[in-house]
Amino acid sequence: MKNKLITALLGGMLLLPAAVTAEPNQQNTVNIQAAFEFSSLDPTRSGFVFTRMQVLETLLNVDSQGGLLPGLASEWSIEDGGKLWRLTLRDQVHFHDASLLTAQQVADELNRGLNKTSALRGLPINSITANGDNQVEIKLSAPYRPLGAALAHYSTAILADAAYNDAGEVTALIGTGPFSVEEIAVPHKLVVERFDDYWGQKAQIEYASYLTGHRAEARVLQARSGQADIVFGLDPASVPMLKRLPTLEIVRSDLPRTLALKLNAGHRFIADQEARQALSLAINRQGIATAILRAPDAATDQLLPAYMSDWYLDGQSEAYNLEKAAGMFSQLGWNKNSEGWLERDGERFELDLITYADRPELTTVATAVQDQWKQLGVKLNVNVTNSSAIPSGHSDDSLEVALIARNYGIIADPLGILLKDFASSDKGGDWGSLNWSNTWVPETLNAMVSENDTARYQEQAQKIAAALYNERPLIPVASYVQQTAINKRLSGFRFDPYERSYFLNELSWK
Amino acid sequence: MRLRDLLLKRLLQLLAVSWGVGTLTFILMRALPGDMAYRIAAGRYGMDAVDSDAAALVREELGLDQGAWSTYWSWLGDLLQWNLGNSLVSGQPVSESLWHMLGHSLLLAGAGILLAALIAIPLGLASAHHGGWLNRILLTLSTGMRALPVFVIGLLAVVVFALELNLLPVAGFGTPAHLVLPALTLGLSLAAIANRVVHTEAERVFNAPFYEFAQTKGLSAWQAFLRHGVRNMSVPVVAFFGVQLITVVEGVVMIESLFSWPGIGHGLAHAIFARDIPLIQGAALMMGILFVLLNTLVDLACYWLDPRGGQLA
Amino acid sequence: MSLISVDKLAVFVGDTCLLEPISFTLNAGEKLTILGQTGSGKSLLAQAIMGNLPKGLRTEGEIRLFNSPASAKSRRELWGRRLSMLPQEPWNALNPLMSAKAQLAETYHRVRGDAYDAAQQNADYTLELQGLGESRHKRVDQLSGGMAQRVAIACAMAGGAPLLLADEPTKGLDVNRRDQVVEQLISQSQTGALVTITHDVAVARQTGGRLMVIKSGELIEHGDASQILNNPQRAFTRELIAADPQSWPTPERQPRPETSVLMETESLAIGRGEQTLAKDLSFKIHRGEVIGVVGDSGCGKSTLGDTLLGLQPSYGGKIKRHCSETTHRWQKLYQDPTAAVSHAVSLGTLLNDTIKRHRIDKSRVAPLMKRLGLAEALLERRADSVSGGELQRFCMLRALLLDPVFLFADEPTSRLDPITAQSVSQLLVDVARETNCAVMLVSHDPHLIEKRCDRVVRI
Amino acid sequence: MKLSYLCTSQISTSRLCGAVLLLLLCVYAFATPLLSAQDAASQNLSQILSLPGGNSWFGTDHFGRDMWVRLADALRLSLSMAALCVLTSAVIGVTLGILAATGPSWVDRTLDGVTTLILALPGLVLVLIFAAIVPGSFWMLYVAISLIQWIEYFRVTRAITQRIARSPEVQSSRLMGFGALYLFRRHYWPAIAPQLVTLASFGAASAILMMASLGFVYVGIQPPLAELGLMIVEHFPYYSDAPWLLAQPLIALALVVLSCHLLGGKKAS
Repeated sequence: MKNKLITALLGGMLLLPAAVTAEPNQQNTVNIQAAFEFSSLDPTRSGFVFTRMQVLETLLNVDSQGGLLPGLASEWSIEDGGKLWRLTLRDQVHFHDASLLTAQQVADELNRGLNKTSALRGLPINSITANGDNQVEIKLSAPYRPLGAALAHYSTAILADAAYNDAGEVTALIGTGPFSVEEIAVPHKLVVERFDDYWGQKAQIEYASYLTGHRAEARVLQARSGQADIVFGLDPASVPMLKRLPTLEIVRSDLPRTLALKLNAGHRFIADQEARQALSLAINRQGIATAILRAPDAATDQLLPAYMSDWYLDGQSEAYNLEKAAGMFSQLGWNKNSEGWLERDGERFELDLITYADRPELTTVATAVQDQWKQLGVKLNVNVTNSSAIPSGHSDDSLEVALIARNYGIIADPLGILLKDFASSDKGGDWGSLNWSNTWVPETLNAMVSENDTARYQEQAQKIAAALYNERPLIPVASYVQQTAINKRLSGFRFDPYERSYFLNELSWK
Repeated sequence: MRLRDLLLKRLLQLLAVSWGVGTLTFILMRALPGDMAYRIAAGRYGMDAVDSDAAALVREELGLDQGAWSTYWSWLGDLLQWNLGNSLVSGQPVSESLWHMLGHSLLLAGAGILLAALIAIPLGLASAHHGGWLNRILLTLSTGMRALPVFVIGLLAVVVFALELNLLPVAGFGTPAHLVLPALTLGLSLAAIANRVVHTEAERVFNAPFYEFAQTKGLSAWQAFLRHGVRNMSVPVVAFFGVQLITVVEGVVMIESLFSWPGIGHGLAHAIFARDIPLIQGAALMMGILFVLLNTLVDLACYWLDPRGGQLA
Repeated sequence: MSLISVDKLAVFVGDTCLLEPISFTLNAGEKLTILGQTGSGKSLLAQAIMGNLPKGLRTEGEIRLFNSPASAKSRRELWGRRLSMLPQEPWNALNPLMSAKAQLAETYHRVRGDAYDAAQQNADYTLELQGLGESRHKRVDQLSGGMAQRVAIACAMAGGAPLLLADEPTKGLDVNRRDQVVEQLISQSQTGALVTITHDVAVARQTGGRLMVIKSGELIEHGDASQILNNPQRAFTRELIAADPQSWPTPERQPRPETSVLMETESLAIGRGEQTLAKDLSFKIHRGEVIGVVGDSGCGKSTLGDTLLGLQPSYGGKIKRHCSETTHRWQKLYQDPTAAVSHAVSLGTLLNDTIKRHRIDKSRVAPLMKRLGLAEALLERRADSVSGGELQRFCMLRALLLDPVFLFADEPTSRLDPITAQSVSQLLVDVARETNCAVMLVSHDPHLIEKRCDRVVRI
Repeated sequence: MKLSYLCTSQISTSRLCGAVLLLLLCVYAFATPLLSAQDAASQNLSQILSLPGGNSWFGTDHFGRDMWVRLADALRLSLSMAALCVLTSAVIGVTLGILAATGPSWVDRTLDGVTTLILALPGLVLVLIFAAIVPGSFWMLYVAISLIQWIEYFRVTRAITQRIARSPEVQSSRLMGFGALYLFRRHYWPAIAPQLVTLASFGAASAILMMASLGFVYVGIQPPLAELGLMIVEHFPYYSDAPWLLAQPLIALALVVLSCHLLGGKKAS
């Protein structure tokens, strides 16, 4: 080990002259801008940036449909009725410090994650052990279907031993990806360099840099001026303007992320499912999608996207219908008062909505919903605050309505997320239902974890989708459309709907 | 003797400010709504990834259940050893991040002030000397410029120099070119006021009896300006810059936010949203200390320029 | 050879004439004094000759300097070297941030062309000669008015200019200082020519040479100084001369009837801030007595008043008041009446305030106003639109309505023109005697004190 | 320091211009809701970014809201905030300033200490923290801005009062037996009042700017409230599609601040 390090160092020194001539500059670097800061080097906290920039890799990968693909593990098998996962590691995988990937190392790394906020935390795991040089075994106390997706999550990415200090803190990012760290300045800036000993498809570009751009309008300007080559999270409002520029290509990608209103179903105004349905009917989704999101087909009243077909009700949708909604409310005893607000027993229909400003669409969509509900007679007070107010309001029941953008592909199989959102406690889930009286859905979700029959799994999923659609614990507004600007000097850009990787190693200069 | 009194007074002020600012921010931050653990978790794990689990983990790790008093006392004790604690979000020592930010902020502020001086002094002198149309044009321009908030000046500068002319980067940091627009924005907004101050002071000196006497006793116009004009003008101008320091700092907060400049203002605004209390306290403290120190520097400059001590702020 | 020749020189602003045409010629060794009241256009003459009139003013007529016609540009080159002007108020004319020596040495170095070291030595020498050797490193704020004037004169003369214009060189100076300055000017002008512009008859008398009297920009009288001063031909000149305290009629000294003691001090010490200004002051004040207070400027004359009135603590010793009158019967008159009265409302309102506050009989106002020569219409105006003399008399009116037993008058006439000063000070003394009020009169002018007071306290 | 930063000859005319401009803006801001039945928040998603003219004089924004009404709303908010802040901070500042200058020395020292403390933190930062405490609260912003602005009135009042308190006119009135109220009415207030107009004008301008700055960093204002700074940010993405949309709040902000500055005349510091 030590010898290898010395050889690597010597080799590095020999290569030094070449490295000096190739400093990162505007010509040889792909500049990436996105909204997200990384607050730490620890992958369990900020791993999303490091896997996207392809410094770190996970054991398994995910295809665009959510199916599992080999990653650092070339094969995997599920034995013992789903209670034992056996992963076989790829041969000859080098870390950036030239050391080799071993099974023991992977087991250690996964075990570390169990005590931190990795995707493995809280799963029914008994033990994670190395079996020989290239096998890792994970023993479960109960079958857990989404474990594979968890192993594809950024928080389970594999770091070299040398990345940790004695206290178990991450001090350097030494991974296995096609890029190694050239410069890192927490929380804004990460510059990576091509790693020539990569086991898979080697990169063509020399350098890539990641820079946090907090303000949406600043990111748009960066794209416009050509200062950034790839800009994620464009403000929909500026997309038409950017599209007219000859230097840019705007890529529209659908994400398994949905803009939805999280409702407190325990609130006396909206405890009736008719009330929630009426509120849903009063939202002009087409208008919002066209005028605000600038993507007419983004309008949806289903929580999960159509390509997650197990969870999508085909052909089911209900059009904007204000009169029907008003009729439903008058059935429930709500009538308009002289000021035009709905009133029942002398009480005005007034709700507080919280949302957060980090995603530019949320504020504007909230503003639009506010006005559309006003036409129905519902007074909605919009409060733009920090995203943490949502789980916090969930836990103390103070939340009434929240506008969220939920990613159902954080772990590639949506089951894991749905479990969290609808079945993590009696109340529901931080980013899912709140005080929803339905008990059948959480029970079924829990049962599906160990369901091995695909047809039955599908059938249950459809039933759950129908329940979500009819009872509206959340009111979906639109699916989230990711707009990305790419400078035309690059080719080979591909977008990962699960936002796990930027596929930088597939990019090339034109 | 006078100088020592002055420095002693400033030192006392420094101590009072350190304690006061720290305590004030502490109280204010305790008064902020929402559960602190959730906010910190949002800062740590990303805005969409925060949930009750993460918040519980944060609460346990940081001991947020402690009472306000014990947190306050331990903070005060640490402060005495110049230990500002660790950032709740990144876990890094606050003083380290502060130094990093401070460097960027000072660079921006220094460049802005330098630019303001380069613009304001020649213009102010020229308008005082020439008067007439030049003065009126500058007066109009300055008044117009002062009516624009600093972020609007920044936006306009971006539109013109970065978007339309494509000369300079829009935002970011790292190369000298990145510094130009933020510094220009700060410089312009400062110069809009400063050139009038220079103008007024120059006019005062040009019309002063001693300035006339310097010439009637035989000095040439240039000699009179260099030997009797410059120093007398600079006293109030330097004092004015002292008063304007607060504007500089406020401008820096807005400009850093607009241009993604990783300075102390940007850091502070960000820390407020993330509820990173040690960082907020550290940044506020640093600003307070910086403000007192810079004021002391201005005092010293005035003292050196004007030994009468009449102009000390 | 004539150093300066002025022919029908006049100054205009637009079409308004500020200085009527004036002509004179001055040869080497000659002295000319121009005498007139403040605001009579005298200073414009000096500026017109120098060529540094304020913007917007223009001249007519001809100025010849050293036998050649003077243009704006040519005159600038003469400044300091051939032609120099001693400014009014030297404490404003010296650079506030530079030491006396530096300002003088720079003139030697840059104007006369001395080498740097020689200029330093010359400056030391000159200052030593002027008795300023120890003050050479002081700035103007650390110098007294007289010292500043001597430095300014030295600077103005340093370039060796034969023609010197002195504009009000003694304004604001004590009598002793005034004499010193005039002497210095005379000695400097032995070889050249001196034009002195002043409102002070005493300065004109002391300077000698030729004299021109100006009234409102118009030349009244012209001739030999001693001749005009001893035998003025015009009424205005006579008034000017008569208004000089030195020429005031000496009052008949009647033995004052013995009155009771109002107040006495025992080895009183006075001071301001950390500085004790005077010690061991022991005197008695009787009712109805007029006491003069004299002393050099800054010796604590005003402080004495404030201490006696209880506005300021004493620094030792005792003050005994031998009467139990309320505090508002102990009053003060100020040097600058405009600073002592609110400008916000009319004088009538201020008067009514006083009447209401102390329930004064309104019928007393009219006779007292008449006695003080104040017109009824004056009360409708505000403090900033009446003259200094009127305002000072209004202040006297307010004070006298309160039936004062003691009135401390701190240079009450020094800001007034001489003719007004004479009448106001006479009025003050007369009215005080009539109402049996003790007056302490402060002045820097020993003649004024001599002509007005029963007794003198010297600090 | 007594400095006049503007040409003395232009003061009266420029002040008049400022007053007229401010009056016009006030009339527009406060009369529009009376004259128009339109609601500043009502949207029309099928008619966004329409050009000025016809139905809406200033066009519509990205939600199809009428800009004429919306701009009036935003101006009304800014002007009301400015007026409230000016009034509060002036009353507090002048009262405390006179107390500090004429009262016992411990009052002066205490107040001096308090101001030094508050001044050590840039005002904007303090407002930022305050605004974060209760997001979207008009009153919190008002408290925060007033908390910072009273200091200016305090310092100017204290300086003027201290100078006047030492002056012969006050000494003379005291000798004549007048009390504190009289001194305030006849001496302190007449000296402070003219400065107050200047301070109030600049204070109003800075309150408006501060509010716009908060809008710019997304703090303190909640939808659908119209606020100038927030409008500038919201409209910026459309600057090449609908430049008039960005120009409107920008010009309105500049005009209102300019009118305050002109009204303030010369600034004494």
